[in-house]
Amino acid sequence: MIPHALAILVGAPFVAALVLLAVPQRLRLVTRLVSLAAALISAGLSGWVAATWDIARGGFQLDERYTVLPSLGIEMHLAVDGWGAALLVLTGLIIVAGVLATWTQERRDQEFYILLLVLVSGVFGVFVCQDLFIFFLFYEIAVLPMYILIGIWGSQGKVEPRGPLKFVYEYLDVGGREYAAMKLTLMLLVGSAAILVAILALYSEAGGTTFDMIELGRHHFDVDTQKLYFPIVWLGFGALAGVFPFHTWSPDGHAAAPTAVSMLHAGVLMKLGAFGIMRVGMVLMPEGAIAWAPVVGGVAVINIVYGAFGAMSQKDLKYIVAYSSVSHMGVVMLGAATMTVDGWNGAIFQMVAHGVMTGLFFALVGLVYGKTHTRWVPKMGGFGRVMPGIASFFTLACLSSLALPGTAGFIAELLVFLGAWQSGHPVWAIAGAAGAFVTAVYVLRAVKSIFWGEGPSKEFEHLGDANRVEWGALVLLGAAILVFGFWPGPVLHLIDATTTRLVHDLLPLTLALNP
Amino acid sequence: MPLAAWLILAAGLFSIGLYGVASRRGAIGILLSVELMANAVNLIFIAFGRYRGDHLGQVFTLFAVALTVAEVAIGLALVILLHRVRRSDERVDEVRELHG
Amino acid sequence: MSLPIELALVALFVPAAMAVLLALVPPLRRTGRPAAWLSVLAATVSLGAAVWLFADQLAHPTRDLLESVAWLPHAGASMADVGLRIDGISVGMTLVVTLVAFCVQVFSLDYMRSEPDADLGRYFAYHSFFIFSMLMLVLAPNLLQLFFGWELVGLTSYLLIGFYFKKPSAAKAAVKAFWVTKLADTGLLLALLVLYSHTGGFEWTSHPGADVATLVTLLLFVAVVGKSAQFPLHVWLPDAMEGPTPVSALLHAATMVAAGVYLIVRTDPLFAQAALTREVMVYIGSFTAIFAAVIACVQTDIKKVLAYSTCSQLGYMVAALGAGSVMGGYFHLTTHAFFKALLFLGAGSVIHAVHSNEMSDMGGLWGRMKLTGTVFLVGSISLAGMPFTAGFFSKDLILESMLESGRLLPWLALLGAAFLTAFYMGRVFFLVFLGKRSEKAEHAHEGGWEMRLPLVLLAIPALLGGYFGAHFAGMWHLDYEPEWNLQAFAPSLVPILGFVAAWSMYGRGEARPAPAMLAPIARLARSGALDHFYEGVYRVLGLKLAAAVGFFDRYIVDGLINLAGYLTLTGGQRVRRLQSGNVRDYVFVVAFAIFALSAFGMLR
Amino acid sequence: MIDRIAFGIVAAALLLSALRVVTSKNLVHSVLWLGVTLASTAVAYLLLSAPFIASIQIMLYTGGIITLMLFGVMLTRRGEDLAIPNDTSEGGRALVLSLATFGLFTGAVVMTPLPLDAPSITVDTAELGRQILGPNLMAFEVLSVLLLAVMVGAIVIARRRDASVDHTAPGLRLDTDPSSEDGSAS
Repeated sequence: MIPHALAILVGAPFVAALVLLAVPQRLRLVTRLVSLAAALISAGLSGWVAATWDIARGGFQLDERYTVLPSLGIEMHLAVDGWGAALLVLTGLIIVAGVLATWTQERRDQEFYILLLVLVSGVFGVFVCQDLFIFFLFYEIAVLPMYILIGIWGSQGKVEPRGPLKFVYEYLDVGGREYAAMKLTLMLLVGSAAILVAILALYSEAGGTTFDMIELGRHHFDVDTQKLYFPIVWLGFGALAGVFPFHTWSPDGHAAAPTAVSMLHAGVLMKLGAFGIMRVGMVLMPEGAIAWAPVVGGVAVINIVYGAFGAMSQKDLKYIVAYSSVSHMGVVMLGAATMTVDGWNGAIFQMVAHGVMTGLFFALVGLVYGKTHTRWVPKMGGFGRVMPGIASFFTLACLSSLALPGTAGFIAELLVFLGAWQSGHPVWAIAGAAGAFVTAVYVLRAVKSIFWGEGPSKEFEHLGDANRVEWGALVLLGAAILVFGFWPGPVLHLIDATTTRLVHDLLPLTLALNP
Repeated sequence: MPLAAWLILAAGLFSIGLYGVASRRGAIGILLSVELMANAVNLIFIAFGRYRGDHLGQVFTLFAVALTVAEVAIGLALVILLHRVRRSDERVDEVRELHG
Repeated sequence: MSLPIELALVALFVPAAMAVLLALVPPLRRTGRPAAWLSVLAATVSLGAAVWLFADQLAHPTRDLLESVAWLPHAGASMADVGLRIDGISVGMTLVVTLVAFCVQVFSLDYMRSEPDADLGRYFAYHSFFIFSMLMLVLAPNLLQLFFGWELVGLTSYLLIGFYFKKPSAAKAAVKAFWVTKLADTGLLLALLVLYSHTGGFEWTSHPGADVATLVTLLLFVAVVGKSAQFPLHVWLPDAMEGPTPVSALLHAATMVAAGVYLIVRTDPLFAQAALTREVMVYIGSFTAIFAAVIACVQTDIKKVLAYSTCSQLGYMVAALGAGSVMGGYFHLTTHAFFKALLFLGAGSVIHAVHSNEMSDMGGLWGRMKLTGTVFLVGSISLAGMPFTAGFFSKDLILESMLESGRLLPWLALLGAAFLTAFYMGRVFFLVFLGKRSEKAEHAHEGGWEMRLPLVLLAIPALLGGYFGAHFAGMWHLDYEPEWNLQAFAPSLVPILGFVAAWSMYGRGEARPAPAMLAPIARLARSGALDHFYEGVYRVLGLKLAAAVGFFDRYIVDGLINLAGYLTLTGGQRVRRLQSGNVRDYVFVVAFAIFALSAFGMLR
Repeated sequence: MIDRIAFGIVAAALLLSALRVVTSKNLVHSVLWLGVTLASTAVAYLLLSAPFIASIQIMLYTGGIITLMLFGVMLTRRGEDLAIPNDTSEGGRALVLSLATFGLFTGAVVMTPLPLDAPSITVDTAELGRQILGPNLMAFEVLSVLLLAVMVGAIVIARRRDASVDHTAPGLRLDTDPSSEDGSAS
């Protein structure tokens, strides 16, 4: 038993960020080592939490309470359930890999790591915080540094003005990094505003005495209230989860963001949105969720198929991966919308699976971009000869993306589709499976045109493979994909213990509404 | 004497002050007009206090007078600063650095 | 843990461990030949375990073992296990897989000799991984694990077809194979969903009712059509010949493509409940059999002939299973694995000697490569079903069962296919081994012992495997009573006729044009109408639709978001004029506001 | 009756002098007219039985503020002549606003029932002192702090600054180094 484990887990990156403020700029190695140490402490504690979480006991464990504002019923209540534990492990993996993957970042590296660590602190906080108010606070801490991270370290792009709204594109600098940062921040903040409204509404509906989610979970909200506020929570968090049509920040944002930021953002942050929908929306307002489930599921299916086709239409490598994230977050949302054990297990597992997979993707894209200074797929070709390691890991990520058995993606999609079929929506499952096929089409096409075939052309002939530190990131994430894929049990047991109890509570409601 | 008479007198004074604030172009001119308005308000305090039959109105007025003095001091300081920075007539409608 | 389980685990995990070792230790992989020998060693151990397992199973023919551990948690319990199902059916296939895999690996030692060391290591790592994947499929106790193995062999197929990834045609073929089979595999995935929703498990022994069983089996059959290259999803198999020839022998002839047939055999309890599916299978199978056989007659690439031949033979198996003859399908699968692997390895030996796939570059090789010629002939007659070879017994059983089931048209199709099989195999043999030597064939010679040993090893079961039908049937708990009467022998005349026809046309080893009757089909085959059709679908439904979605997202969905930003900015430009910066304007606004509010308050 | 005559005289003096304050063309005249207004107000306070406030008014305003104002006026002029222009503009707009406000207030006063006669009270300045230093002590103290702050603030604002110091505020500037990481996407 480690005292204050969760507080240390959440606080370590933040403290490291403060320490970095005091480290002189020129000590580049110290900067990196401090960041890595904080990441390792948090990741290690995440692993410890997941390993010691008592599956038989279930519920919320490792309770910690710190008083903040007793008069408003706000206290820092940290505790983990199975979902939180699984997602902590994911975040730990991603941040360690993220720090390793940006080891060679040179420009204003210290500020970069400081913001990265603050952001991660927020992410950890969201997963363990059971007080709705502090939950929201952590959520914002996780979202806001992104603006500066993309605005300063992002890469530039340009979108050609076309289409019926051409004048808009001529007026705005669409595709630039400041544009991307601004769009991402604004869209997410609008979502946050909606969330805040819903949170305050729930708070006052429940008597205005506590923000504790566990307490609020015991309160039965009026059905009409639930039906009113569930869609607000859905769309509010949905903006971050990439729910159609509020996903458009994601391609531009991910394309403009630097490697580690893309990894964290697509790998973990988008999950915060889905996690929020499930935790705040579906658990606190089950009847509202059941009533809205057909809409949520339908939109999720659109996400899957639409995102896959969107990815297929892209020629910029980062855009391909970003659209594939939109598609895969659709799988998460589809799982959530099924409101079944398998669907929810699948949704959370897909968060982990997609997090690791997309983290690997963005790390690889960053490596390729760092070497070639292009993300334009038609310019590439035959890279398998000069960077076989990167090619292998890219293929692995692709296989997880198309849900090949043996990778984490398969388990997740299988469970989600099983849930969809069981929930009485076979069409969702069929469309989802079709989306998985389209994914197979575009990822393999990407592998073929980047790594296979003749080439590489003269300008890329001298390129090399990943260096030693970067290998660390790749192996970490690649191994996670395979381990979760071949032996999902340990992680899935954590998730399942929480899901089972929640769905068990849900069952009478489902029966009452759909006899 | 009805209270209404005092109040209407104060209203007149206030309106004249408002006219001055709205029409004067110089900063000091506006400041003078503001003084008129403040004076009208003080008059109302005193009048109400008188008709209530206690000293509260006078207490209020005392505080209000002190505040007005403070306001004048700051206002004049600003006018002098403005004069020094711009080296020109302190016409307030020429000072529009804050326009959108 | 009992002995059979241990043996199966050895057969399964020794190659897996070798694959992991080669994958994780790049320096070892890059040594090339040592890595190759390690892989062969693993295959040998695996084969040894499989032989022992097979012998043990023969001694206890009724044994049916199931050993599994919880795998996928669901509501505190396990919704799916992983484990080993050891009965006659899986043990027989295990032996086939490990034997052919062993032969192919040994053959590859010489055949791939000229590859760079790093590539050689990669090649053998894939091979080791293939044995593991295929045995995962074969030994699976439930459909979910079977699907697991099914997809993994698909992956190895993709990787091995694309082994020469620098060659654009190979890269294209690999991707095409993966796309087509993955499309079909969606059927298997959906079958899993349906089965689980109705029975709460992934067992093929369940009884979900006739309708559900029909739906499940139809979906399963879609996957089979893809994997076992049945019409109309057979298009990937000929292209898959871009891979190294030993790979074609192992994956695209003997084992992986037969996985579809194995799936039907394995899930026969489900198929037995679905009459409709079986009817569909009969017609698809028999059509594929004759259709592919016709195309095989006009191919000039030796591997393409064999590839279409594989389609055709798989059609036989599917048709037999559709007619309800599990024995016929499975028996033919077994014998086909041996003689087709033999034929491919023989072709590999020839290609290795002349450095070309085209039959016009061969010819007259009999004098130079007597061993290869002999075993190729053995394979050919066995494939053609000449009496008393392995192929004869299995093919005869299929024809017989088809006739017994009373389906005359499919029977005729299969009979015609049998004739064509003999014809095109005769054509290949005569063109390659007889007649005038081409320039490239002048310096042809046999390969090393690594190439010759597997040929001999495979020739034995290809010739004699048919006599063990009764043993197999006993192991598989299936009826097998070959009837040695005139009616049974009648169809055996057909291949003889086929050979005679081939002799009459190609007997002197001259590449004459195909018979006029086949000309339109030849044109059709060469034009690749089906390929063009799929390509068109891909272009329209894939690329065009994707481009439309991309445009829609970039300029409409995102356009509306940007429009919001645009309106805010331009609106702000207009509204900001209100902020004149003039103090007195503000005074007016404030005063009017106070005035309005007071007036409102008073009048209310 | 005396009351009414006195009120009439005070009211006339107040309004007329106030009008001159806002209409006079010479700033110095305006200031002086303001002095008259303030003095008249003091008389009004006397009529309202508030002699202490009246005296405060005379001392602070007519003495203090007017002096302050004149200093302000003189300090911002070169001071050759005393005819400092004090022009007006947009008088129409201001007039409408002012009349409307007057109408509004008058309406409010008319519509509200108000006492017609003042109660008779004794003038007790000592009581006023007790009120200020008793129940309103807190406000008194806060006010003294405010006055201190104003004093400091006025000095700081009007103080002559050192011209060499650059007062442009250093805002957050995003580093937009053009040489770095240009996306090749177009």
